[in-house]
Amino acid sequence: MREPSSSSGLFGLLAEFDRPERLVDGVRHAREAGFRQVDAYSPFPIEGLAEELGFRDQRVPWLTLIGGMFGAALGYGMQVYTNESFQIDIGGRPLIANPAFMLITFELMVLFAVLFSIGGMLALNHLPRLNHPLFGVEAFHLTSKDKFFLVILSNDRKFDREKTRSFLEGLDPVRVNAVGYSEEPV
Amino acid sequence: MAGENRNDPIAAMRSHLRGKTGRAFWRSLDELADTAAFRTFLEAEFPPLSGPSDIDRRSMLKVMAASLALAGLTGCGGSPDQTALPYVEAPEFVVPGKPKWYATAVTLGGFVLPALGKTHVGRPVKLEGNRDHPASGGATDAFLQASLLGLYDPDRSQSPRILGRPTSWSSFDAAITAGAAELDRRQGEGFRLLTGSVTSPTMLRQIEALLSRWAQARWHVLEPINDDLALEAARRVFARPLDRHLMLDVAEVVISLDDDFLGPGPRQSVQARRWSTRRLAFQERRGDSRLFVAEPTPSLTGAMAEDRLIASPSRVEALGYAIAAALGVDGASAPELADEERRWVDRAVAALRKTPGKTLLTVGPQHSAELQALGLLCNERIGALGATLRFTDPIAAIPPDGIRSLDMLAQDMAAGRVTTLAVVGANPAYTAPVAPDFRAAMEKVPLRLHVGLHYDETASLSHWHVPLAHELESWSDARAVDGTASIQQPLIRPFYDVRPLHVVMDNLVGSLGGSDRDRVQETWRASWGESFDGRWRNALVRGFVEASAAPFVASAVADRSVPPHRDVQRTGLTVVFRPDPTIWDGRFASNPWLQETPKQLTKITWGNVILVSPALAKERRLQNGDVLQLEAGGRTLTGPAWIMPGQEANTVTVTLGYGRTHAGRVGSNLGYDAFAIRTSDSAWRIEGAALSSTGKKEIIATTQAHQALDGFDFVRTVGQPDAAGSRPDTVPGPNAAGEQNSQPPSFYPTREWDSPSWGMAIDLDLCIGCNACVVACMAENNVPVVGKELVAEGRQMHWLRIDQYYEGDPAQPKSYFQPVPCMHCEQAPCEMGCPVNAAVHSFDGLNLQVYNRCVGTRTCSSFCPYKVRRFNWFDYTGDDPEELRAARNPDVTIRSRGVMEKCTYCVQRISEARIAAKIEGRAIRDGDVVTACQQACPTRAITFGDVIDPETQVSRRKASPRNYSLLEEANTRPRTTYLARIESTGGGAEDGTG
Amino acid sequence: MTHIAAEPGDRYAAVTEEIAQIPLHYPDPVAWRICFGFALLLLLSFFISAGVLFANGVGVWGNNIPVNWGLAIANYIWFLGIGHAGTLISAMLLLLEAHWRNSLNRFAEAMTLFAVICAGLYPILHLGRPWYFYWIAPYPNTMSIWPQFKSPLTWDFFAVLTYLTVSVLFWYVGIVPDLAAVRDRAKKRRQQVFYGLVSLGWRGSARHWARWRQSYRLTAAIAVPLVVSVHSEVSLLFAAGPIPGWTSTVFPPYFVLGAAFSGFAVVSMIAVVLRHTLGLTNLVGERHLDLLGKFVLATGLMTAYGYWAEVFDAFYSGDRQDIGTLMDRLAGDYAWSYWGAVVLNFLPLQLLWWRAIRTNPVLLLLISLSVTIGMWFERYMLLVTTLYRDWLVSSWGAYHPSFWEWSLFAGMLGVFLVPFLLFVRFLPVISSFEIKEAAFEEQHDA
Amino acid sequence: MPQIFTASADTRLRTALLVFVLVLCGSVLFVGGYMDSSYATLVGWVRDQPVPFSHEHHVGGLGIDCRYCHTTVEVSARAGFPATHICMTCHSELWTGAPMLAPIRESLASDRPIVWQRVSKLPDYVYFNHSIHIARGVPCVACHGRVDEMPLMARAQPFQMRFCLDCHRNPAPRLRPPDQVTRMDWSDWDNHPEEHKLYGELMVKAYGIQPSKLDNCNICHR
Repeated sequence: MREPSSSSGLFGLLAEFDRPERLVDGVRHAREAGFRQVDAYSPFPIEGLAEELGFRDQRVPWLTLIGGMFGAALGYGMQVYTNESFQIDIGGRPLIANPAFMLITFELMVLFAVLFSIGGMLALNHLPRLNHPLFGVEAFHLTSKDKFFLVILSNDRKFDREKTRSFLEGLDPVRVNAVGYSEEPV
Repeated sequence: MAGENRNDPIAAMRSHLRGKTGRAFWRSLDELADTAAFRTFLEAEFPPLSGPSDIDRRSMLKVMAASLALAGLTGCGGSPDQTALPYVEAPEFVVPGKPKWYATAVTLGGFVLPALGKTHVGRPVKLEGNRDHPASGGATDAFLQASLLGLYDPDRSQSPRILGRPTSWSSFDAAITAGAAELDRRQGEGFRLLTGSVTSPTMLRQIEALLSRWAQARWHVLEPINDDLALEAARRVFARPLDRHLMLDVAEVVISLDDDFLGPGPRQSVQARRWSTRRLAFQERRGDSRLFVAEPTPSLTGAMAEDRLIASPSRVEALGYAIAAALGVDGASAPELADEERRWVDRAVAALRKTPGKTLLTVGPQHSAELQALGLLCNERIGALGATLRFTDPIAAIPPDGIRSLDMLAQDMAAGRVTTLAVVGANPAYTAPVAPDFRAAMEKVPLRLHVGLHYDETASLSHWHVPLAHELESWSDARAVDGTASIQQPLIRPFYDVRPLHVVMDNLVGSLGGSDRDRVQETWRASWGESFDGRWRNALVRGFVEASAAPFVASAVADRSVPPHRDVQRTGLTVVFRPDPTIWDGRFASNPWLQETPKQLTKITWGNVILVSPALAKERRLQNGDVLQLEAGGRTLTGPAWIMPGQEANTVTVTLGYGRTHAGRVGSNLGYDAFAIRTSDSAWRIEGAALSSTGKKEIIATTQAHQALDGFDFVRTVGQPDAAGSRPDTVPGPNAAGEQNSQPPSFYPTREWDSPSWGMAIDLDLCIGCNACVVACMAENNVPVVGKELVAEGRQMHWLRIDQYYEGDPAQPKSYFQPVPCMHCEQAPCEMGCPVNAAVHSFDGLNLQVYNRCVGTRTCSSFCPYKVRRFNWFDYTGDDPEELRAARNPDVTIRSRGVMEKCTYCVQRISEARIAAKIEGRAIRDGDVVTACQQACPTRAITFGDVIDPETQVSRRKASPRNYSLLEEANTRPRTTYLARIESTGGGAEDGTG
Repeated sequence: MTHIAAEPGDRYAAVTEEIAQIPLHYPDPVAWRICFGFALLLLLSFFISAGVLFANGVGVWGNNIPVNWGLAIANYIWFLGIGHAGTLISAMLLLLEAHWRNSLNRFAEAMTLFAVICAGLYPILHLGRPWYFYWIAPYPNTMSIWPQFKSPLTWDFFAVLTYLTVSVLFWYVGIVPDLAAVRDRAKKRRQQVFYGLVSLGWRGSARHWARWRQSYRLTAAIAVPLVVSVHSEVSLLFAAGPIPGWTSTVFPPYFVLGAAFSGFAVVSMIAVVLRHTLGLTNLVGERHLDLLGKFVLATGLMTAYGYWAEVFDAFYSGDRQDIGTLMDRLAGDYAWSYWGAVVLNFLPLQLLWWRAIRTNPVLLLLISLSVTIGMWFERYMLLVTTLYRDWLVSSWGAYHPSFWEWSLFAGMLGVFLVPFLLFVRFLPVISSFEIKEAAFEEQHDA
Repeated sequence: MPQIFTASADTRLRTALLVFVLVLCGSVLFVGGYMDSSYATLVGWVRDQPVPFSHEHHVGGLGIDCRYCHTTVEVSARAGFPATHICMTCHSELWTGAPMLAPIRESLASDRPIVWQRVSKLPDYVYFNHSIHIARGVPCVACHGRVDEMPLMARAQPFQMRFCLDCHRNPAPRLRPPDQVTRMDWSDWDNHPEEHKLYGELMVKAYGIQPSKLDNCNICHR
């Protein structure tokens, strides 16, 4: 989901709810009302919320799988290669001793699966992101406590400052704020 | 604690599970005695801050770091590796990087131990046996191997001293010439010369010269461990003193009355070689080889005996009389015998009778002349004289007063009849008997002069001390036990400011200058005349003078009278004296290699103990290490107890050589001094001694905590020379089952080996546990010495150890030796354990340890079933003094701290042989590679070579049905295998006895 | 968590405040400083002991031939074992949707982390030439030689490395949302910047949560077999050798269960201490102690089975060497370590059959302590009783740790405590967002 | 809630991370590079010698054979440094007064060895044997380089295990007829490899050299 360019000055409109259910409803209505550039914020993951937002991204699982396969290949390949490159008789064991190689193969598979998975997650989430327009909003710090936020970005096709605000008001939020870009910490 | 209760559950459980009971084992005496050794271990290992203090304790060896520029050693390019120092003028025939061998000899008790000296650019690095020598045939012993280190001993005396203060040679020369002039006037009146036992023709020539020049002068001899009584016995029987020579290669039956002819001493290598010759023939069913021994304290000979009877010294005498009577020696009356003794005598006599002319009865040279004389008469009866027992005139010169020589000197000194005493190469202040009191008498002598290698006890009692050059850095000559003379040629120029023996001898009579070489040549020129040059060169090249062996003399019995047997009433304990098996009479006390070599039967290092019998220990509640006070003949000594299986119940054994006060930084203040209770008329045995405990404990550094075989089949035995090895009480391995060379199944692929592929076979039937191989290995492979405390902590570094096992009743067990080097397993667990490829296998079957790759995880040692790997817990070599660095073998890497090391099958010798063979464009021949241990072995128990070629010596041995591998069940496929010991004789088995 | 206010919103607030306030306004700084000072002293002892070790060589320890491994390797296994509970609790229970884990997983994982670090240090310290430890890692070098991949040590190297990395990531990814919560509560600029940085600017976007969940659960799913593999490989360090008493197929499961056992015991101890000192009694409630107690009991009984299996195997095989080793354990010089393990690991454990005792913090603490010590005895026993008497009676020996081994052990506890105390002081010790999530879901299921 | 970080903070953070990664890779590459550089291998570095002996002059110019001075190279593990007497065989006649040669004369007079600085030096745990290499036709240049072009002696090859292994694993190309081993410039041979490409392989067969064995540890380490 692309964010509006800071030149527009306005990031979007932010509706604050005090209950997760209201947020979920809000998202649903926004989607039905045809808004697409919608995002929701909550202190904890809410089952199904992302789906409401039309989130279908399966890249993280795929990355994990790729990482795992890469690690396994790396681990096994490394052991075969090194043993071939300097062939040493070790206690009469076979040069390529697959049972012995499986352990490190497994370890590296796990290692890279996790690295890819978590690395991918952070990258796809564009984290770290220290400065974000929303952080400028007075009440937004409650998103990590007990409040739930719905934002409609200014770059949404149907975005119209007044209409959208009234639409959000209609969702019975605690309040609605405009989210602007601010360069310096206030 | 684990003692019996540990095994009953086993037995019970096995009987449940296997439906058969295990046999009743006894574990080590320590466990019977509530694990005393482990407690001492505990004390030994639990000093807090063991770290730094370890360093301190090792400093005993480390302080040797005497910093001195060694003129003789700087030219060797061994100096800091960045620089190279070529010769100024390259000596002829010296090729840097290629060793040169010189034939020479070292001596023990005056007798030659023939040797080949290996030198690298003029620096001796190894002594080996001289294969050509008629007597030894290449056999060596621990003393020969270790005397190399004696050369490099940093504690050797390095300048003349007067009243203990170093002085210059010039002042000595001035004093000695003045003294000589004075003596010339007095015809040498009051001058006494005291030497050790002398066989050297040159030395004798000089002594005669001295005595003829000074008519009043007198010569005395002190050799603490001597053959005086044997000579005395010969004098009784043959009316003249004769040296006895045991023809053990001929004798098929040997009865030894407390004669340790396989034990350490000048004769060991020769007699062991002869015995092994017979044994090897017997293994091929050519004749018999039976050994009956009666002795009070275990010995190497007793350990090899087929039939060993434990008898106190007095009972040994009784047995002698009984045998004499049984053999019909006139006038010999059979004394009362216990049943056991009776049966032993019957068996022995039966055996003697079986093969007349091929039997031998030998009596320990420490026994009374009467008994030895009786022994000679017995030998006459069984036709041994001239056959299995032959005689020569005494090889060592007999001093004027013969057996009383030293006592006379002591009396004369006490009576003030001695004005000048010159002690040459002897240490009476330490080794002389306490009665008559030699030391006190010596104090009375106005001028006392000591000539020797070390500033020892006698030197400290003398006005003058004159430092001698070591045998390996000076010219001399001496005779082997068979009389064969050797010219001792120096392997290196003296690197201390010292003088050779023969120069000093002439100094005594006031003649200065001249070289020892001239003096030795003078001696031989006299006897060789014209043909001198050729024979001299030949003697130097071959290492001995051709055909110089003393001729055997026909020995006609002159006196057959048999003194009546006096049956001594035993009161209290009997003390017997024995030389120390590794430092002899103390003369090797400053030799770290020998100090760290475990005594054959006790595995004790760095000290001596009082051997007590299990029965006595039980009665007195003694444990190993309890400090005892031994009272004998009104004198006392205190030392730690050691419970000796097979020791006669009421006999305690003390060993000479320890408790020295002036033996340098290595040898001083270790153990107790047994000379302190030794008098000249009871030199070998004291009756009526008493033992009392002091309540103290002492740490004893032993390399083997547990010597009970417990019925394991580590050492296998057979009844027939060509039977498969097994113990009746253990599940026989595949080999035992008769299918030779059948390998147990394995998951791993079987590898095809090209020739050569190395392997070793060790014949337990020949190994007498003499330690020659152990010391040879240390010398060849730069094995570091770690000192008493670290040995006590189980950190000794020997690559080759000799395991000693007991089997059976602790009162009279069977004793076995098993040399254990690295097994070079084909499926080595150690290699699998190493994470960095430091332990790997080579194309020629070696199990390699790559020191420079090792990071010291020690997994290899954890996984090694044989525990033959050794770890450098500290930096053992970093601050070795210059001398000890010079003694190192340049072909072997010096191991740094933190790396594992182990037996390499002498890989440096293999490489040498391989490269030589390649350059000559031929295959490596059998015998091209001789490992250090193999070369050293006096009994040829160790064979090494290519195991692929069936024709090699080692392959032939491995083909024997007696061949088995240690811990077959571990399926490591060892390259080192053993040949089972033959327990009863083939001959005996054929006609059902024995 | 029915005792928290009925209004969900307030409930979320309460949880957040309770947890996020700890790093910002630590309840009992004095007590913390005292503990931390003590930990620093231990750490000092670590550096001194290591210094002496490096200066003189492994000889400063009591090791010898045959017992050339000692306290170092025993402790390595012990620490690594402890380090197993964290991942097991958080990963396994996460997959099992056991919400009660949320009160424990955070500090359990932290404990794992630091325990694994301690474990990882030991093998390096015990090397003869520690300055070459990196030779175990495969890297192109001028010797063109590589590590030996058939060696259990190499396996261990990779296993521990992987386990450490995975534990760190798993723990960190799990803590990020709570760091954000702390950041949002922070008032001081210093705190804001610090927590702002470490929370990576987390803002709870639904899309972020979705991806976070995917990778968090996948990691958890992979972590479980990883945990099992790691201690199995450690067990091969023994079992791969041909030494009686080691070469046994029961070792891998035996080690893994023992590891979980000791781990759960340590977690219980920490849980009891934290809930008391930080006043988290309503977050870490009786229910949690109860469940922990059950886990300790279960794994303990499995470990006990391992002891029995060992005895049975030895006699069933009837092999003299195996029976000999067993007898050395039961009645040898180090029988104290065997019986110590059996007694401490088995007898007090039986009390946990009663809920009353499981939920009694003090008793649970004591029992867990006994288990922790007992498991140390077991590691010591497995190592020493096997090595000091193996195949050849001639090479039997003895082993007694030297002062420097003990001081290093003490130091190692410092290496564990220092970072753990810092964690307790400056990071959210309990996962608040997961508790909130759980609360939300329970409310919905209801 | 006020922003904690400025918008540019993210840029700075990301740059910092990037720099960190780059430094990491960089240092790894640097260490690797250093090990191969002549700083570590000492290839081409001249060491001060008591006498500035020029192989270029003696070998290249005068055409003296290596074995004239390094006398034991064919029979011993060590090639051997020339004894002072060898120098003096000529220099007792030539340049008798040259100040450059003073140390030689001094050495002869005082009977003290000249202290040369080693150039081709292996660690003490490596046992290299010259004689077998000469016997098999491994030319001096293979390890010591074109000493006839060295005014002052310098190490020509990195004496690392890898260097030894490369040759031990594939000796054929380097082999020459043993009588040509000391020949420095044999460009006609070296420039036309195709003419003698079989020689090496034939020799390997003839001598029964098995590269598979030549990289075993005990070939060089004892």
